[in-house]
Amino acid sequence: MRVRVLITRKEGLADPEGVETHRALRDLGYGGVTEVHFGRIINLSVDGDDAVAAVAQAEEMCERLLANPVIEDYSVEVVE
Amino acid sequence: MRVRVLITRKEGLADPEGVETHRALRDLGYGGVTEVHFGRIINLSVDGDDAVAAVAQAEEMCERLLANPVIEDYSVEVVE
Amino acid sequence: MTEPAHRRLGMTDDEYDAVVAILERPPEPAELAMYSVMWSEHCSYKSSRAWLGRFPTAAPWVVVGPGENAGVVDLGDGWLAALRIESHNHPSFVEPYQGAATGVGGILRDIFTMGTRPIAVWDPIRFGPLDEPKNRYLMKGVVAGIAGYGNAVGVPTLGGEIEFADCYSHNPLVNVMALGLLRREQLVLSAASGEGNVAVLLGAATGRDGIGGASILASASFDEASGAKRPSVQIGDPFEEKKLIEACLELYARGLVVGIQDLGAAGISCATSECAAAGGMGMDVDLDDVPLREADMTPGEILMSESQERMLAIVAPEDVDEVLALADKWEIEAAAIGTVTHGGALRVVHDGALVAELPAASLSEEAPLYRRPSQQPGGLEAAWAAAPPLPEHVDVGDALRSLLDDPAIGDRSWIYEQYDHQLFLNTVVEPGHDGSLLRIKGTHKGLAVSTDGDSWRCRLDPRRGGARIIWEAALNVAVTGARPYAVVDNLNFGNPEKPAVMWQFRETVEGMSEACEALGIPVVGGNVSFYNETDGVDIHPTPVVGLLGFCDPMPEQPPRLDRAKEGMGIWLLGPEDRGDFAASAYARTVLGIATGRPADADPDMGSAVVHRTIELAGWCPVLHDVSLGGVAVAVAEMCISSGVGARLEVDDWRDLLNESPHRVIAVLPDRGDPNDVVPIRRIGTVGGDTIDFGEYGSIPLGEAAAIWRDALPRRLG
Amino acid sequence: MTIAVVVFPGTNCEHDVVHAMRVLGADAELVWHRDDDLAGAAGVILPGGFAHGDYLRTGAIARFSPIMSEVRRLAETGAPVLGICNGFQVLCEAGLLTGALVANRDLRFICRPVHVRVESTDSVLTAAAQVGAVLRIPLNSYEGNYVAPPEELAALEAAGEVVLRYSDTSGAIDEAHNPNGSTNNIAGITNAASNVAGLMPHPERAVERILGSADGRVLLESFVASVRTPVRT
Ligand SMILES: Nc1ncnc2c1ncn2[C@@H]1O[C@H](COP(=O)(O)OP(=O)(O)O)[C@@H](O)[C@H]1O
Ligand SMILES: [Mg+2]
Repeated sequence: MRVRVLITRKEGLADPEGVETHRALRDLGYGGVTEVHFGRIINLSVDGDDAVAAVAQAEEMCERLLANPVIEDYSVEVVE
Repeated sequence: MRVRVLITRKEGLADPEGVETHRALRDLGYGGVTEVHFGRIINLSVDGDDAVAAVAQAEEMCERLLANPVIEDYSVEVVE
Repeated sequence: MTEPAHRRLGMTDDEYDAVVAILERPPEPAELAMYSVMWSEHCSYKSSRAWLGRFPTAAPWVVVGPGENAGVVDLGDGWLAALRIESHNHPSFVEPYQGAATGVGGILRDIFTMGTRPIAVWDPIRFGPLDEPKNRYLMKGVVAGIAGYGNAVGVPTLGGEIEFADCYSHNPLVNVMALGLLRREQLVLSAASGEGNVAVLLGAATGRDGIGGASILASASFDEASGAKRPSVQIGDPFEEKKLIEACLELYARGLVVGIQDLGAAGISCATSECAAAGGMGMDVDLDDVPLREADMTPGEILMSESQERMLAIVAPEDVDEVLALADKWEIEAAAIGTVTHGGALRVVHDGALVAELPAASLSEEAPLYRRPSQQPGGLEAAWAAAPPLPEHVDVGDALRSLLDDPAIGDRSWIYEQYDHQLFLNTVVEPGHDGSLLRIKGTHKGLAVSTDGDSWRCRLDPRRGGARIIWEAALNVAVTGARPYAVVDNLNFGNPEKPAVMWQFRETVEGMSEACEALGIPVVGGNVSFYNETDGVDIHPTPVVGLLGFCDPMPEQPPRLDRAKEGMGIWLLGPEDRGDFAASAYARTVLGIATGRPADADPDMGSAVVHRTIELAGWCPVLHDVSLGGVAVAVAEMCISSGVGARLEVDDWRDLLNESPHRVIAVLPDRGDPNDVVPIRRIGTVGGDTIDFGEYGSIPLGEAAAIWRDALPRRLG
Repeated sequence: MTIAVVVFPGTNCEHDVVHAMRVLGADAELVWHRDDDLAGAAGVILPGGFAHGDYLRTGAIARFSPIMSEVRRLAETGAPVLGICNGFQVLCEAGLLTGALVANRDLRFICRPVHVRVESTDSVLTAAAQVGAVLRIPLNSYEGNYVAPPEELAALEAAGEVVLRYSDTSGAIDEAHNPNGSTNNIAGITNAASNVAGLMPHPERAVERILGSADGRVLLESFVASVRTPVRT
């Protein structure tokens, strides 16, 4: 089954990439954009079809490797 | 309103982050992981509350700037 | 009842009383915040100041000594060099990538504050043993952070230094040194002169980054408690810093800057008060004009924020518009936040209300000064007495198999190939040699730099160890043909409230000072990092030096490790000592013993060897100073780089593995060194495809190379 | 002025390129990315660095700078345009060259001399070189891993528009001497009209022996020569 991990920077921490991309969008005329925040997505395909187990395992992977808990938050979603 | 843009590498094109992370996950004992693909999340806050318009605009931003159509696919989701 | 505010901010009751005495009233919250950070160990050097005065700081070529953002020395013909070193130890433990990245950003600002573009960075770093996953994670993160920031900001990293020891497992050391090159007329200082001049804040918006970082992270021990106190992690933005550098350089070029100060520890508090105090002036600051990244920040937070990539420029009122326009061109934010005033008072307004009013100078000049008790640690004599027991006979080939695999000896290219070390087209001798050598375009001048530390020797004898790192650094630049010219030091120590740590500190300063005096070189700057202690365990006393060497003219073909050729003679320049095994790589790595007493430096011999080495650099294809692993490792490194073996003939294996100071391997194409002021003797010949020690064994060149090259990759992947 | 060296915010090799041009006796001048006028330049170099911090995607934001429409216009006249490292990435993003550059195979920044073999002399970058010549030139990038969709890659190869490949010292091309995972060891390419070229290694870092290698000269000399004798199309 397929699980997706969404990783974003913690609230309040600087997001230089978001800031510069926001500037670029404004230059392109998208004045209606008020905030831009960057994150990473990691799509995982895992054996088995126990969604609960898959999510639990993905969360463990985030704690151990995929996310940096000091500066990032993560969430896990089952895709199908 | 908030819109989430997901950008991933096109199938079949090199995804070094995915490959490297897959290897690391296997080293950590997650043998059940069969595929790992990396992508970027760009969370946008935009004025107005017309979801359809917001998505259309975000898709246009992807075509013009946020994604590189040569090597990337993108999708847009309304968050709330 | 709850703890009083000043204690929560790491301030003692006595210090609080001192503040009350200065203000003649209890401080307002914002004022207390400012004193607590500015009087912290990190910003005020309250435990070290009394002893740093011991350093020799004078020389005819010193233009700016300790006290400014960077030291500056004269290179002749109107050229100056600016140098500085800083530590970012605790932040790098909290978040290795960002901690190291922001460390680079900070040291670069210290250089371009002086009026010029930084042209190179060095990174002396220390970690726990790499068999620990956490230590591997820390090292990979730190190296990636230095690369990620340094490469993107557009300043090459020309080398560094690395050590491993258990004491660094919970307290890695990340020191960064930077070098700038400028014309005399470019020099800018921080003083804010001229009543009515305007303080313009340039660069990134101010957020809650590292609130209290300086006082709390770097001025208190790192135990569980501080986990709770963690300031929010500072995120480095090399792109913002790059724009800031270009903007400042153009401001200087147009003569728009009266004085300038970078924002580092203690942010706006530090920059505004230091600028004002340096000029004997005061300043009115309006926090409502500070561009904020997060709304609803308190005055104290805005004053203490350590948001990166910010500078405070003092400009004449009539120039403000031009300054703002220039900032706009470089796409950085700029805001006039203050005015220089008479009378020395720093007044801070927020929401129209006065939130702080204090004597600007009191934040720095009236900071507490402690002469903390110091006492030699117990058990040191016992350690000195326990010299490593040496075998009768040693197979040096086998010893090399372990030594070349020591991550502190093996090939460092895993690290420096992640750093741009060529930008600006100055790099004549790149990392991987002893000292790095830079040319100064359009002249015949060259600058060499080596960063060195030796915590294992300093742990056994901080005075001798402190002296020897200066001597080693001196030889490292001498082999490029450069003469030792100036030093910056980074003193990384444990908890200064412990007499044993204070003793280590004072002994170190003494030893380093003696060596600098013998070499006739000034200390032009540095940094002290105390409280490198975790759960009561202090790190080794870890002084680190960055030594600048200068040559004019630069050798046409400077010696390199890869220039040895079949048939050339291998000579050993320096004293005949063979007894120095205390804390040697052989004793630690092969025998597993780190006791004994390191040999003392010999100032006369040391100076003679340095000077002779500089002369030899004019015509020797290879010069390599003997350090970790002794002659055996020095020769092996040369053989591996040159792709050719060697045969050594010595009459005692100890000649190959001992680490006594002041020795250099010289490869001479002909009959050797015509000069005999310094002892020099032939120890072998270049050639073949093995490194052969005669009766003391041998190792095939290919095997040696493979072990040496894989030492870091096999551990770090 | 003959050669314009474009400076984006975050560009950092501009002064090195100008220095190299001087060493080769050509004159080059810096042009700010917000300018919309190449002031009569006969050729353009987009130097290395981190335009806009490499944020979002390397080269992505730079391609919208006002100067880029001028670069495009000049390229269409057949004038020589060269992208080095980050400049190559910008040209790909701008669609002036095929493909894209992604993170190195080992996810580590690589700064070291590599060997490249000249595959074609039909470009402003290689005109003065010999096919098969092996050059030692510093690489300095995190995103130097060349990728392109299969059809475009096939077309590129078929048209002989790959001008440089990573190789060993003898010119042998294999995975062992592919520093960053680039498809087909591609280090440099040109466009169909062969007036626009891009490469990841830094030839400007290899024009003076004292810095380790002068192998970059032949490439930059090719470019300078083509600027002096433009092939208008
Ligand atoms: N160990 C030292 N040896 C010599 N000078 C030192 C030492 N530690 C600090 N200094 C000098 O004290 C001044 C203030 O240091 P610091 O507060 O770290 O500067 P900054 O505020 O720029 O970070 C600097 O000029 C520095 O060179
Ligand atoms: Mg400073």
